[in-house]
Amino acid sequence: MAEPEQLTLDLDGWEGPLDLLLNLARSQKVDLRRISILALVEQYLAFVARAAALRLELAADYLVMAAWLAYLKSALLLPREAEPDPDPELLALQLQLRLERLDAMREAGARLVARDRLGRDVFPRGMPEGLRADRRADWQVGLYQLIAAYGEVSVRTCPVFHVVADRQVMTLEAALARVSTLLGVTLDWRALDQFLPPSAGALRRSAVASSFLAALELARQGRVELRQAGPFAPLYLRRPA
Amino acid sequence: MTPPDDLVRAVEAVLFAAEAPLTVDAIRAHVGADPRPALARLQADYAGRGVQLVRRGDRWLFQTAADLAHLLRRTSEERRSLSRAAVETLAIIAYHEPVTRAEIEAIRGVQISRGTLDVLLEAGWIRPAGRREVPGRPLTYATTPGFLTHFGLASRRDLPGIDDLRAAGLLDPVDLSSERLEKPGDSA
Amino acid sequence: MTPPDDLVRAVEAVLFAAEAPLTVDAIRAHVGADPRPALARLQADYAGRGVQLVRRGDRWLFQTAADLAHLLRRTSEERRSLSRAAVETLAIIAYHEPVTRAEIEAIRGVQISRGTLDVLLEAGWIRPAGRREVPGRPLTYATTPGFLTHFGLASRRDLPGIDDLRAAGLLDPVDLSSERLEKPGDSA
Repeated sequence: MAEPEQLTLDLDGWEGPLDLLLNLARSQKVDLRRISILALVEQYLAFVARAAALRLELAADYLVMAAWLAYLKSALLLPREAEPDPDPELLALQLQLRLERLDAMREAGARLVARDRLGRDVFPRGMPEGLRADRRADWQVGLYQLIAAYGEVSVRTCPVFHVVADRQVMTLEAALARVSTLLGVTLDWRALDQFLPPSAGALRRSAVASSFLAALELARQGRVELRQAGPFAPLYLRRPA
Repeated sequence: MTPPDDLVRAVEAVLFAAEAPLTVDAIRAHVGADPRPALARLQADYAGRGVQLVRRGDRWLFQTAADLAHLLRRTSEERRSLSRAAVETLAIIAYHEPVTRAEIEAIRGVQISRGTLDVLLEAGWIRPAGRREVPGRPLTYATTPGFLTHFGLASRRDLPGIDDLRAAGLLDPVDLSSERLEKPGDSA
Repeated sequence: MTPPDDLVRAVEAVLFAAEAPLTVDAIRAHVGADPRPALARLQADYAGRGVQLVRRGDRWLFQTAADLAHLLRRTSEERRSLSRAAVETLAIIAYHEPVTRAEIEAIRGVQISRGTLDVLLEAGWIRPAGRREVPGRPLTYATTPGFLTHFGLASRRDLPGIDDLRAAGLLDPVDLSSERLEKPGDSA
């Protein structure tokens, strides 16, 4: 098992199929612009076949690239169709351009990191005194803004009086007194509206609400019995027997 | 001035890059030769420049010329506008001083953040003005002479009163939301 | 060599004292005058010395001469060397900027692993440089002034071989559709 492991390590050395292709291309020892794409494809497919023979787990992208290269190889070898789509020569050229471009960046990176780098080859001053910039704020605010702000605060926070002008209401106390009194008059069931004072409009609405609350309160105290046939049906009141 | 030789250049670079003043021995360890002639040469080269080679005890260092120290520090003025919260807080302090933070918040109807008072303190417009003798002994704030100067006031009495503000239309709730339907006095 | 005038001394002192490279504007803020003639004079004064005045992008700094590196290299603080992926990614960003992550991946033919951009960002060599107005609005990356300073470049035009690469068409915008190369099903 030692040998396959060796090759696994080797596989891990490649950063993906393009990296592997570039290294194979470089092994042709010619200018990348003059490499033989066909030879390159052969090498790649042979590499993948060898890895497969050793039953190595190849990453999916290696296999996808292998499939694509096999397609490219057959397209390059077969007699030209009238209108090949896509043009295999163009595909080969694109692959070559990608390899050149990656190679150029690899080269550029190597030249970059080999430069005289600050902190490694050249050094800045070791103990700079340092520069200090004290920022002083020059606040842009004037007297008008100040007093206008105070005006706004005053307006916002001065107490607001809300006066209810002339609104007739029947208080709960009045309703309690009236309902209790009227309950004493008869033993029969009587509808709630018969307990209301003669009135109309806003006062009547208030009287209904207060008398209803009074009826509930008296029922709680056991001083009245309530009956209602169904929701929203008239409410009947009776003195307990 | 003749161009510096290799030893002078080496001593110059070593002292420039050093993170602490170096003894002659320490320099020699870097440059591999007696640095003393080079030190003398460098001291002469830098005489009268903005940077000097100086000796402190038995250690050598480059430092900026003492007469240029003032250049290394500068103050720059930045135009900045005060936040609305800060302007309101300043106004409340000016009208009600001495006033506690809780009182400012009660008047504004909004809490004030720590930074708001800091900005006003840093601007030099307000100052702590003693503690109020109530439970918790809260700090009170008041305005400073710098406040009067900045706003062109001879004294706090020059601040327009509430009636002046109303007369000037500054109490008209023009931009307030419709939730405030009535003003006291209007409906009565 | 004539003795330096006051402005030259001032610029010299400010740059010596600075903890980071300074722009012309930053120097002017300290010395109160256009420092450019003084910078030219200082560059000449220091030519051939152990310390040099250099321009990196639009910033200036003094640093030790490159040929003295062997005297100064600090073995104690061994810099963590960059991974091959990080070096290539940095080169791609420097030569193609602004460039998206997808474009970097298209050039390298592999996905960028998690830490690669982080390392470059942390080193202060690259920065996010806005979004590209294409579907997905991907973020682009570009190099920083710190990149120029660290790698000793006066400007991006000084990137090794950049003119030749451009002339060869190797820096043309990356056609992301060429990604399809690896997906035969798509192109068939």
